[in-house]
Amino acid sequence: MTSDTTLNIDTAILTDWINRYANQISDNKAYLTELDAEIGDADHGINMQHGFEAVQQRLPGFAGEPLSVFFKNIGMTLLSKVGGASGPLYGTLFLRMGMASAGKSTLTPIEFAEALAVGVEGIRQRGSARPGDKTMVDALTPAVLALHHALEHGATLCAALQAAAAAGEAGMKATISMQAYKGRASYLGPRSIGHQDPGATSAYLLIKSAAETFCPAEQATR
Amino acid sequence: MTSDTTLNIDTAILTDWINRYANQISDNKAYLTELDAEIGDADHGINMQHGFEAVQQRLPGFAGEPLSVFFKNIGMTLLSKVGGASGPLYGTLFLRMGMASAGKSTLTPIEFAEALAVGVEGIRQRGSARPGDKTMVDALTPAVLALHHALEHGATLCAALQAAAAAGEAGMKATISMQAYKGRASYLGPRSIGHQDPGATSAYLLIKSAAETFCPAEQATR
Amino acid sequence: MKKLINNPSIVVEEAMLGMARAHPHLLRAYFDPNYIVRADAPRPGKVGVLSGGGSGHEPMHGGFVGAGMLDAACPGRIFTSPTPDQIEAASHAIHGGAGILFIVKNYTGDILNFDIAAELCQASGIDVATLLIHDDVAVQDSLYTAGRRGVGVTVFAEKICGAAAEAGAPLERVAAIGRKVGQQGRSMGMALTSCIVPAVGRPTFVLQEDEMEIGVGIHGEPGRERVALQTADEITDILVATIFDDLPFRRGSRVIAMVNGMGGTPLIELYIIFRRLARLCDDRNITISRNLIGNYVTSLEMAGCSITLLEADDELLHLWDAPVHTAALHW
Amino acid sequence: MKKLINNPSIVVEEAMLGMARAHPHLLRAYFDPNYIVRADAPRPGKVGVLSGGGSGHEPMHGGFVGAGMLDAACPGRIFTSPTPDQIEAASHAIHGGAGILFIVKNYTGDILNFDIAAELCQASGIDVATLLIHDDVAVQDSLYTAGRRGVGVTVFAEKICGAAAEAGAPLERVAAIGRKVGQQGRSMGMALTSCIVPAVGRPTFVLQEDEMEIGVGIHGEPGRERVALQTADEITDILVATIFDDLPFRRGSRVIAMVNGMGGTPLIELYIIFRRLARLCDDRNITISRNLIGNYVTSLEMAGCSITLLEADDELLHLWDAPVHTAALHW
Ligand SMILES: Nc1ncnc2c1ncn2[C@@H]1O[C@H](COP(=O)(O)OP(=O)(O)O)[C@@H](O)[C@H]1O
Ligand SMILES: Nc1ncnc2c1ncn2[C@@H]1O[C@H](COP(=O)(O)OP(=O)(O)O)[C@@H](O)[C@H]1O
Ligand SMILES: [Mg+2]
Ligand SMILES: [Mg+2]
Ligand SMILES: [Mg+2]
Ligand SMILES: [Mg+2]
Repeated sequence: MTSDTTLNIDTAILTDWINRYANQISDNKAYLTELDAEIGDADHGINMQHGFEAVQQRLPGFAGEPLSVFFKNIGMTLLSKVGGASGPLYGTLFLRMGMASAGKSTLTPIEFAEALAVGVEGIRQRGSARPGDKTMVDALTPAVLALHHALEHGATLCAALQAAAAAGEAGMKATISMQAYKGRASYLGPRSIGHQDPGATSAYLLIKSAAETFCPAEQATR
Repeated sequence: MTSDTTLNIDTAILTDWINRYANQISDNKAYLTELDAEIGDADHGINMQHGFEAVQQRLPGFAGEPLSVFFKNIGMTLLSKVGGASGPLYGTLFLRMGMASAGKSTLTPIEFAEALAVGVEGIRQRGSARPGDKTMVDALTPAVLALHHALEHGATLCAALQAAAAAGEAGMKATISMQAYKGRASYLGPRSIGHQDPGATSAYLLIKSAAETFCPAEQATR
Repeated sequence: MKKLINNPSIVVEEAMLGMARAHPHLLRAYFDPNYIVRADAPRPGKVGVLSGGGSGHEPMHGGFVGAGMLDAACPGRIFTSPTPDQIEAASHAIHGGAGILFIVKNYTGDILNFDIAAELCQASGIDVATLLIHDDVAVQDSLYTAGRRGVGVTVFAEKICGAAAEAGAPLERVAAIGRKVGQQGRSMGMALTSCIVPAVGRPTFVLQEDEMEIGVGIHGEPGRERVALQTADEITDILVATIFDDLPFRRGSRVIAMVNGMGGTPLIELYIIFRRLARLCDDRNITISRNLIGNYVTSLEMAGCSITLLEADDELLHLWDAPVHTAALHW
Repeated sequence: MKKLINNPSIVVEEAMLGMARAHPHLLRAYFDPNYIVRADAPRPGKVGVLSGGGSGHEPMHGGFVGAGMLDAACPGRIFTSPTPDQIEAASHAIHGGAGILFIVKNYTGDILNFDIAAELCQASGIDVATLLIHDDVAVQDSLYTAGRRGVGVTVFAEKICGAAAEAGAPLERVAAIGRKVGQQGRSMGMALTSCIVPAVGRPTFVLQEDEMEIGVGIHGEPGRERVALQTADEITDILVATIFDDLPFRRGSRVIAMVNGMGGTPLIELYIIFRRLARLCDDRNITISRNLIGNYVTSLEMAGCSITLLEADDELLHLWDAPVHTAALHW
């Protein structure tokens, strides 16, 4: 595998990504809500669907904009439409990706990975959750690390995102056996053990949808 | 059959009657309440049990009294313990039986039948229900008529009360097909049809328990 | 049966003890016979206003005892009217020499027990007038039946008669104002679920997930008809249409409106109902001058609601606005 | 799902319309972004008191908007914290130049959204202080967790801070009084049944006929443990023991007590609970100086209750007694 360092990631393909993710959120709305019913308040799917439906409606209008505006618009939409814990957290992810893309209209794969890492770091700061606290951070942190690692070792963006998705999925599954120390699930104490974190699940879907977007159709089978 | 016109009905045997009835109310508490749930407010068995439990506790103290006091004490106990529609109605029955027994310490069968008729007339006055309105009156009226008719034709009190119970039972069953025009069931309008009236049921039991009390054990099989 | 109780047979007494502890400045509770009187009873020279009925409708009636509303409440067992001795004892406790108004909901049991109590009171020299409330338009009215149930208008009558008595009106006047309230008020209710009488332990009736009862009373009795579950707006339309047609409420009139929860209905839903009710009144050019939204005349944990409208003139609005200091109504 | 609603996705907006129609003298409702402000906002020179959170807890918070309590409430979707733009818009609508106190229940979502709103307000020159309420003793507290949920004490904080602001206290003082309330108040709740989030349509958890959840919050989340159903007295003992031990409440102290219904619990049951609570306080020589008994911080139609105790000194009692004119609290 060789890195496609010359790939230009623009708002068109990013729009595809977000659209694909929005569809997956919609498809998994009941599932995410069910996970949240077990250790939370049964609204994560509803919250995310509400926000990404609004994003999806506005996306065509964001497409021409510089990347900083594109990401910021997504972030602001999530901030004002999602509510709950996930709204400000996913909102921050995209707001920070926008800051990290200042002055650019396209990103290279490495720049994209870096923007994503900055966004995830934003989530960690906002929510002050550490890995192991049973949150979305447990899916995002290994995903971002795997993405960087693969790109640094010359993988294509497609392959690197597939590795990231695999790491995110493993992180998501690892939340099952964790006790929650942050978010609503923490109120359950030890009773939170044995349930998969809803936010980690929606976070894994975000990486997975990126992999599907950036991989040629025949590769996007995982 | 020859009439036992010389039988002296005293507070001892009347105490047996009321005790027997109280036990039957207790045994049928759930059944009466169930009937009341269908066309009323699910409390007839509870109300009656509450009242007759109090009567039963106090009965030993009533036994020595003149009949007017004996019946009045039962009536006042029902009045202050039953509540609902049935409390004042059954209370009135016994208060009036007490008035009809003024100055007596025993009753002949005919006098007993007359006192009962006065009591039932009291219920009709208090509640202004007419036969066919789907109330306890529909069991009591035919029972009292049958009792008189049998005694006048020379039947023993046992036989006359058995005839009265049979008439009361028929009257009770006749309430099934009636539409209620009095009491809580009347709010249901035509929906009250098809259900047996709880008060008619407790009224039938009152006559039935009298028959069982005044019949020698081997005859009391019905 | 899932209830926060200790023993079904002492639910009423334990709740009365709780009320007495919670509101010593408003009321006192007495037991065997059971009744609640306002803390400063008897008020010499004031007409006493007394109501009562089966328990399970809280805050009615005990929650309405206090200055400007009821002088006494006589709670029966759950859904069972009180007995004459309760009513008689409470009457003696509040009698200030100016007579007593009994506010009685039209149920055979209530009528009979209050009638006997009135006879007893009158025999001991207390002047008694009885105000019968029968406002439930779900019930067909006729000379040959028990007539209509008393439901939501009871709250309005207790507030307004209480204000009139507090203002010093004599018994006949307080009763006459109460009759006006009775004539000008109408209610109708519905249920999404049944309630469970504690001593019974099972729901009085069973409704499927897609069913509701229209025209229920407040004792867990079945309603006028069982129909498919509908939206809040459609339900409001059904309830209000029956009420509007009955009086009828005139265009241009002013009303006091109550959207009442049956005990298990969240407040957020009652506001959705009120929103529709307000629109329907707009359409008829009827002004909602005052309103109550919440649990006032309940049926234990039943989910459902009722709507009550009272056509109000200046006199009734003035009495409505008079101060009231009770556990459940306070202004 | 049996609810008096039209459409799960507009429950909050329709209820807000109902509130606005019902209480025009108390409040106004705004939409997109959604918020409720008191009718006479902004009050120049007065600290604004603003709260908000997910809907489904009615009357909290909209029912507490009015003179002497909240200047604004920001309702999120059912059980979902509001978004920063709602909070920012409401802040601008009530800003009278003396700054704004945000009363925030300790949930990650609420904290994050209010934090962002505070940044936005401060950027446009509005002074903001945040009061965090975390009174639920069912939750283990620790530096490494999200800490305790905010529940019943929120009502006390809103009333008391509202009174302080109404009396003209500056922002820092209103916030300090609120912190005192937070330090001295504790709550614990339990559930007999789950609630149903309208957009979900099924109960969040399922309890058998003989089970209850101890230590539940107000979002239909499961509690600390699931145990066998017990009597009202036993349940009260469990809730109160945990509360007493936590602060701890001292012998001889005075408290404001709330027995709060979760939305589907009949009032008669809450009085039974209060009766036991009063006895437990007697045993500890703790005086219940004021009380609230009813539905104040609900969880849709959940059956269950919570108990809140606030150790109150003269200052807090004085502010508690100050006049309040809102839809749900009025004296
Ligand atoms: N402090 C935090 N840091 C990171 N993620 C968090 C934090 N708190 C909660 N989350 C994530 O948010 C998810 C819940 O989101 P959601 O249900 O939409 O919000 P809420 O908990 O307010 O109902 C959790 O599953 C968890 O992954
Ligand atoms: N007006 C009446 N006259 C005679 N009997 C009546 C009348 N109204 C009701 N009843 C009887 O009372 C019975 C109901 O008694 P109960 O359930 O104890 O009282 P409530 O209806 O007050 O709950 C009915 O089944 C009926 O037989
Ligand atoms: Mg959630
Ligand atoms: Mg009955
Ligand atoms: Mg009854
Ligand atoms: Mg939430």
